[in-house]
Amino acid sequence: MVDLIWLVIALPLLGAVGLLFLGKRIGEPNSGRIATLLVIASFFIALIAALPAFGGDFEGENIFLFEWLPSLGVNFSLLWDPLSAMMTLVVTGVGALIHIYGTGYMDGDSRYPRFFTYLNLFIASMLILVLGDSFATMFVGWELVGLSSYLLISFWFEKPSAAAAGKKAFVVNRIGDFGFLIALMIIFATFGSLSYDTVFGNADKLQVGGATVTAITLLLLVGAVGKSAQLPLYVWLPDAMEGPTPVSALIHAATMVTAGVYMIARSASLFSIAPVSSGVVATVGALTALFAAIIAIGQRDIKRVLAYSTISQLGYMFMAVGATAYVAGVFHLLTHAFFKALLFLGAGAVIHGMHGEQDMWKMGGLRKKMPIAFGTMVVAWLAISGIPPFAGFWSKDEILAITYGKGGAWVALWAVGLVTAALTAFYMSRLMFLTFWGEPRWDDGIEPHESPRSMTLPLVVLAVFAAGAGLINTPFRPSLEHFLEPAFAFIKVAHAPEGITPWVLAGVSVLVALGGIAVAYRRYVTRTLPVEEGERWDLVENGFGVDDLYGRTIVLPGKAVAESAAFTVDAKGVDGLVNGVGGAVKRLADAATVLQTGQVRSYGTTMFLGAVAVIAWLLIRGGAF
Amino acid sequence: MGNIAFLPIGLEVALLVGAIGVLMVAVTMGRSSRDWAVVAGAAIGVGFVISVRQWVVVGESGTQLAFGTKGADGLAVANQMVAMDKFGALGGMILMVVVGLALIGSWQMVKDLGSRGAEFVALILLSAAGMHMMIVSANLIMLFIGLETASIALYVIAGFLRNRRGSDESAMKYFLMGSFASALFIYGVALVFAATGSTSLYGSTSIGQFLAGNAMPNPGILLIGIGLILVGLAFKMSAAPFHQWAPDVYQGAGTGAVAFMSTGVKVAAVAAMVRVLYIGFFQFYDDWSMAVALIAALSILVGTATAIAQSDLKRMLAYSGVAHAGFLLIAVLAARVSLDAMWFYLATYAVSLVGMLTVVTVVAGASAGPVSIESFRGLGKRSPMLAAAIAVFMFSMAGIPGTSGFVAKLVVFTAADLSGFRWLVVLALVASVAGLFFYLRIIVVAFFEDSDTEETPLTLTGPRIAIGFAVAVTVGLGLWPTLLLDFAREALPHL
Amino acid sequence: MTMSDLAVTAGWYMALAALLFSIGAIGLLTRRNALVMFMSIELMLNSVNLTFVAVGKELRTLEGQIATLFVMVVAAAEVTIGLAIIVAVFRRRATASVDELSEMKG
Amino acid sequence: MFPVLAFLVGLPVVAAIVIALIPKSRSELLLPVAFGLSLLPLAVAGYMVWTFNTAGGFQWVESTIWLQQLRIGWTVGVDGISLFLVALTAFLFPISILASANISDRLRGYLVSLFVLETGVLGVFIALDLVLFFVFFEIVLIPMFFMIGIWGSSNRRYAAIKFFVYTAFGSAFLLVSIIALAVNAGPALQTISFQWNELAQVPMTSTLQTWLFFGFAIAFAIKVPLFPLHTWLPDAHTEAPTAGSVLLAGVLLKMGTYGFIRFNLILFPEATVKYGKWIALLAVIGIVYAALVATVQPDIKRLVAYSSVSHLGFIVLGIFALTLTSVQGGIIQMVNHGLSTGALFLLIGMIYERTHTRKIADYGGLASTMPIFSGFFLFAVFASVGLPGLNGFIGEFMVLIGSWQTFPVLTVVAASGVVLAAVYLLWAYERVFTGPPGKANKDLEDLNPREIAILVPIAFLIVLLGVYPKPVLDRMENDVNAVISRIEQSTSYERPTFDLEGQLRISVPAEQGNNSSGESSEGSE
Repeated sequence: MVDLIWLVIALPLLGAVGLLFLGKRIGEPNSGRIATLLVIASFFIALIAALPAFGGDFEGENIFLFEWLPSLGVNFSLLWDPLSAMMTLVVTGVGALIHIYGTGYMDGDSRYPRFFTYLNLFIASMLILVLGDSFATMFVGWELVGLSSYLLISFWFEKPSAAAAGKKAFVVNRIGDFGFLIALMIIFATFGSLSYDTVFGNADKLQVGGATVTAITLLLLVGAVGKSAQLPLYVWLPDAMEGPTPVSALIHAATMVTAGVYMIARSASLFSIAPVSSGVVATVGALTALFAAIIAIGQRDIKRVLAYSTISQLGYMFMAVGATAYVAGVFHLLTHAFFKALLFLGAGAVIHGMHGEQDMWKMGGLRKKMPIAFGTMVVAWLAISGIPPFAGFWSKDEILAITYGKGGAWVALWAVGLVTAALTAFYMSRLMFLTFWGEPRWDDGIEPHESPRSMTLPLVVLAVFAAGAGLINTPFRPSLEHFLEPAFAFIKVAHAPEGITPWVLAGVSVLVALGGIAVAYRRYVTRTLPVEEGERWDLVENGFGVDDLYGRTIVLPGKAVAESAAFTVDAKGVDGLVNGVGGAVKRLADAATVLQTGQVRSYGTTMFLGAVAVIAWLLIRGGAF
Repeated sequence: MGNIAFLPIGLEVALLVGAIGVLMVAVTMGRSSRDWAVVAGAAIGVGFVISVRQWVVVGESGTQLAFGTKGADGLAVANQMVAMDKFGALGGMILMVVVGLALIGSWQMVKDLGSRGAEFVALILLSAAGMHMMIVSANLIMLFIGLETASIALYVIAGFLRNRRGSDESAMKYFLMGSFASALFIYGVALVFAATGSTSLYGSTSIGQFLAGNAMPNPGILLIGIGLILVGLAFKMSAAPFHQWAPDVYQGAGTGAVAFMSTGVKVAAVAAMVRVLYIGFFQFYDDWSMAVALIAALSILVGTATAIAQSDLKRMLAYSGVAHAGFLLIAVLAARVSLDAMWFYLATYAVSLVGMLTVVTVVAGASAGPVSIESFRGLGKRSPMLAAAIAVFMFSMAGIPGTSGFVAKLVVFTAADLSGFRWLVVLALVASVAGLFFYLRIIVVAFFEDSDTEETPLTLTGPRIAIGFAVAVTVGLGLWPTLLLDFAREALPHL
Repeated sequence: MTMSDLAVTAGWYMALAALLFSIGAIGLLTRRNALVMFMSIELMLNSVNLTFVAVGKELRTLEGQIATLFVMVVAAAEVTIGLAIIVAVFRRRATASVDELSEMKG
Repeated sequence: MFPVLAFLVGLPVVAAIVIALIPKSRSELLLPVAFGLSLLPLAVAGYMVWTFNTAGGFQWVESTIWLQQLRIGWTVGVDGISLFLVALTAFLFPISILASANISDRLRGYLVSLFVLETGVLGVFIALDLVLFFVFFEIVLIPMFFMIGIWGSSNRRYAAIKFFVYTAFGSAFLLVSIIALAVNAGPALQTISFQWNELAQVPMTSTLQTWLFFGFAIAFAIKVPLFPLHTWLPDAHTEAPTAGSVLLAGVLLKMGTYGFIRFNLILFPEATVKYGKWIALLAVIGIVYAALVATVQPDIKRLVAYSSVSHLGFIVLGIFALTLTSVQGGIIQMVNHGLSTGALFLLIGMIYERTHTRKIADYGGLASTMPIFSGFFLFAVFASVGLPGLNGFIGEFMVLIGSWQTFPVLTVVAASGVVLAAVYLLWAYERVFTGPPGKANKDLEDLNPREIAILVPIAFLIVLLGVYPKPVLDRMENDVNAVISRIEQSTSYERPTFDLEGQLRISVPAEQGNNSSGESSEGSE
């Protein structure tokens, strides 16, 4: 089955291409169904192929597809190892659920088939990213998911804000890719190849902590920061919420944004010998986690809360991989995929049921109206808040424990993580309480209702995973760690501290989470803490004006520079010079005609002087003088 | 003075007989221009055949000198006056082609002139005879006579349209400046005679022999003489700064006359210059070559620059002719390593220019004086064939590949580079880019702009033949230059 | 036999000829009347003749004299044409001043 | 042996003659016949690509000396470097003819111009005689001059003359240099020769090499065009008719980059090594500068024109980086740029026919009124941006990865062009296609089958080359290697090795990490 793993990519790709051309003819429900079935098929193929790996000691296998760029030492081939298998399962699994959800959510949209074209394209691209066996193939997938993301964010392109958001996402990602690209240049210059085999196989020949590996890893980080919406390139992700909600769930929560984490985990061989870079990764992650969590508190739009929450959670993952706790990072990636997809889909169901209303202050008391959405979202809420035994607890706790366990400055990062955990619990609770508890605050004419089955079914499935997925890697039974072990076999990986410490740490984080929930409860449910109706924290809500800052410091000056380049330097300077030369020739010509007076005597004089000059020249040259 | 060989001067004789014949026919048989055409055509045809015959004879039995006598005391009374060599033969062929084309193309002007047309034709034939004399002369005095024969006829031709204002101005300017230049030339000859005791290019008492046999510690007089001869010939080819007559004369004279005037004289002057400088004064190559190079550079610059500012087509062509005189002077320098390059340039430029001027006669009238460039507006639509011909000629003069003009520049510049004049090549090529401004302008006017004027059909047979031939030669030699180059390689002067 | 042997006599003649030639040239360049300009040209040609004859005599060769004859013939031909042109101009414009003939320029 | 290349170049000539001979009364035949005839060179080119021997070297060589005393002649051949440029040329001409259905004024002359143009461009890519090359290089100007001048838009005269004079200015230096090269080689060859392979054997002083290198470089730099010699291009592109823009961007500019490889690299290796960085610097300045300028262009066609300048910078950078990867990338990028930018110009032409405006501000919301059109446009945009899976990526990626080793700093700056390309193209797309459709654009008709038929083959090739470039890379690999090896043999240049290899060679074990000589940090230093 491993030999057929290319089918995992080929099926959704086929779907994308087929629907691109035939989508309109196939029509509304069927195009969605076809797309969904293809992704489900991919999932099962991947599952079967991954079965041997569950037994453990699965080394991974390269599947050669075709020769591609020989001079870069790269073929188009796939790598099927535990890490990529796990990612494939997440992508296809969550992807399949979201496809199902999408068939309901997009019901009646005028470009329904096109939506599934793009979704299938995304799945295929993401699978190229995770399955490729070289940095080049990863880059291909990396860019292609950017394309899918662009297409899906600006799916409703008639809305100028959606179109602008899509462009912004692509461009900001490209800034990250710029770093990625330079990293690839150095990798190629160093190893003479971009394939994982060569690079990781020879990574041990590099000096530990040396300039080369540090440069490579830092530049890779730039790429990861762009794709995974970390500081300072996170600004595109909140705007990306302009896309349809299933897109937000799939791409901007569960899968694509975790590509940065995957990339760092995949490059563990390099990062593990670049302590400085790893420290930077963790620091970026921690700061992002905290920063985004703060901003999430101030949001009124339900999807934007989740967007910042995603950024924040990705920060945790960066912290983990920065701390060389790759398994923990990937573990959180996995659990986060479930609960965050669930949250988004739940939010989508709410929005769907509220006829497009996204302001939480215009919701309230939806518990009864949407019981399934409510019930499933509660699971996710508890999971992200870190309440045991839900999935988020196990993964987040492992990250915090390992970070703490590394000691030294890492403890500070742990503290940041802990504060973030409290904030996370608070803002998620705020979301839940504002949405589902309290008095209805919705506008007139809105009649909230439960969503169709196609939308609730995925919610339920995801809720199951959000609740239970944590169990695959508990301190008691670290199955995931065993599963992934071969992928990080030769790498020094950080482990959780032994003994009593983890228990204490877990207790602290649970307490902190409960504290956050409690504060939110008193504020938004019992109203025992002062709260004004429709509270507005402008500064926080605007994300501390970072967008504005970028606009004023980068976009506007950039535009000014471009304008002066185009309309002054180019038009007047460079081209002015060209036209100036032409004009000068013309003026010279006019000047030359002045000698042509029409007077025959002046002609004679010219001739005479010419003759004298010729003779004088000859005489001087001939040595007569 | 027994067996006078007629072959060396056969071409001159044919043209003279033709000229007289035309006049006789006009007097005796009537005014039909058709009759004159037959006679003139026959003369030119015979002239061409004689040139071919000369070529063959020279090929079989070598070059020879003719028309000289010796006194009883063995001193030369007069050295051989005419050289029969392939140089002169090829010059004759080119001249005959050019004259023929010019006459065919401007025959309308002959018709317009009515009874005076015969005189016009006769003058052209006489002038052509003088030009060929310049090419074949083996003696500077002979060269002077040829030059004057050609020039005096041209003065009349320039002023032939008596009833049109400007024609007289044209003739007067040409006459005064031409006479001045002739005086300078012949004074140069006199000084050379004073310095070397000879005016002959060949023979035991030639200039070359004298220079080879005598070291000249103080060559001042000789150098002045060379300089003046150079000036006289440069004037004829309208090289700067001896060019100022040309635009005014071209503009004032009837277009039909300009075709002959502007081309024939250039052919003759360049060929004569090569013979005089290389045969007569080769020992002073280092001196005169630099002078020629400087005149060439100045001509190219002045001609190109001034042409850009013109709005009259004939003036523009005159200035472009100045620039081409510069290129031809480079060809003269290049003749040291490659004479075929010089011939090629000369022949193709002359044919293109005649073709172009024939187009002008069709568009603006054969007897027109000033011809505004604007009169070509929209020609691409009105008369695509004519416009296409213009494009070919203009591209050729600009030196764009695919035309003979490019090959001409290529071979000349390669030879000039070989002779060590790289700076001149660079200058010439850059200037030829600037030259595009005015060559392209005509194409732009003709093709890119619309006009409401009626069609200008090309109905006349004469211009049709002339233009067609010129286009064929320009494109044909652009693609198969060997046709002429291989031929011209043998066209060396008698040594 | 070189120039320097003969310098004294021929040199004087040639100097005179040069002077004449210069006078002719300057006359040509300074006078407006076409007829006078034309006379200046004739003067220049005559100075050429003088040179030819003088040098020819000194060198004991007939070439100089023969050249002179040719120059005279040519000058005569030029006179014919030149006068005809001047007359034509005069008829049309009632002036022989070349300064009036400056319609074409630039 | 059958003279394949003479046949190839002769076909358009024959086509031009046939077109010229179609009687006026049957002028409705002009377009179909022209299209049919233009398929013939494509068939020949296809045959050549198919049968090309991947071992490399010049194939289908013909050599007939035509002007014995100067050894100028019909010496032609195709190697892996020129093969795909020939193919691209043959491919773009039928497309251009199809895209010219709206030409009604003097159609015959237009088609003849096109075929003459094809002759010239094909000739440039196969000529192995410097004069022959120059002839074709210049001949191309004539039909293009007419196409811009007669069938262009409002400011066409200015653009046509600027195009002609500017490029001819460069050619003047080219011709001087060619002559000087031949004259210099004269004594060694004992004849004047313009044969490329003979001239390549003759050594020359480094002073002369420098002069000639720059003489050639000026001509090619104008053609490419390199900053700051680029300003003719936006004008020419903007004013030219659609087919003119397509061919200008698609193949004409490539004559410059091709010339760099074929002549500068081969004939002046020493100067290439010495001064290549300056050319590369100009290329990189051009990448960033043109991208910036493109960003704020109000005219969509001008925007794409500047994007050409930017993209061509990558090609030149790759060429002068002198690594196998970068030069290969440069060559394949020539083909790619021809396809993707050609597609963009075709698309702009199609919309221009409907709206008669090129102003971005006049558009808006086209994606809802013209979905197929906007789909193709977005496709072309992403091909141009260098999205993987589409052809633009392969070239850019190889150029960047390969050039780092030679010019680390320049390459980093160049890589920012990748970001900027996304900015200006997507911003333009946003303004033209998204948002609510304006009144003027409400009733536009989407693409008709003919237009789709024009675009589909290009789109197909864009994907094919993007996914599976190997056949192309294989065919050029040996010849590119040969070029670089030649430079290595005749100069002190050595192609960069990989740091790790170097490290292994001087055998510094990884454990002795603190030995700083074992750690070379940045690229090729």
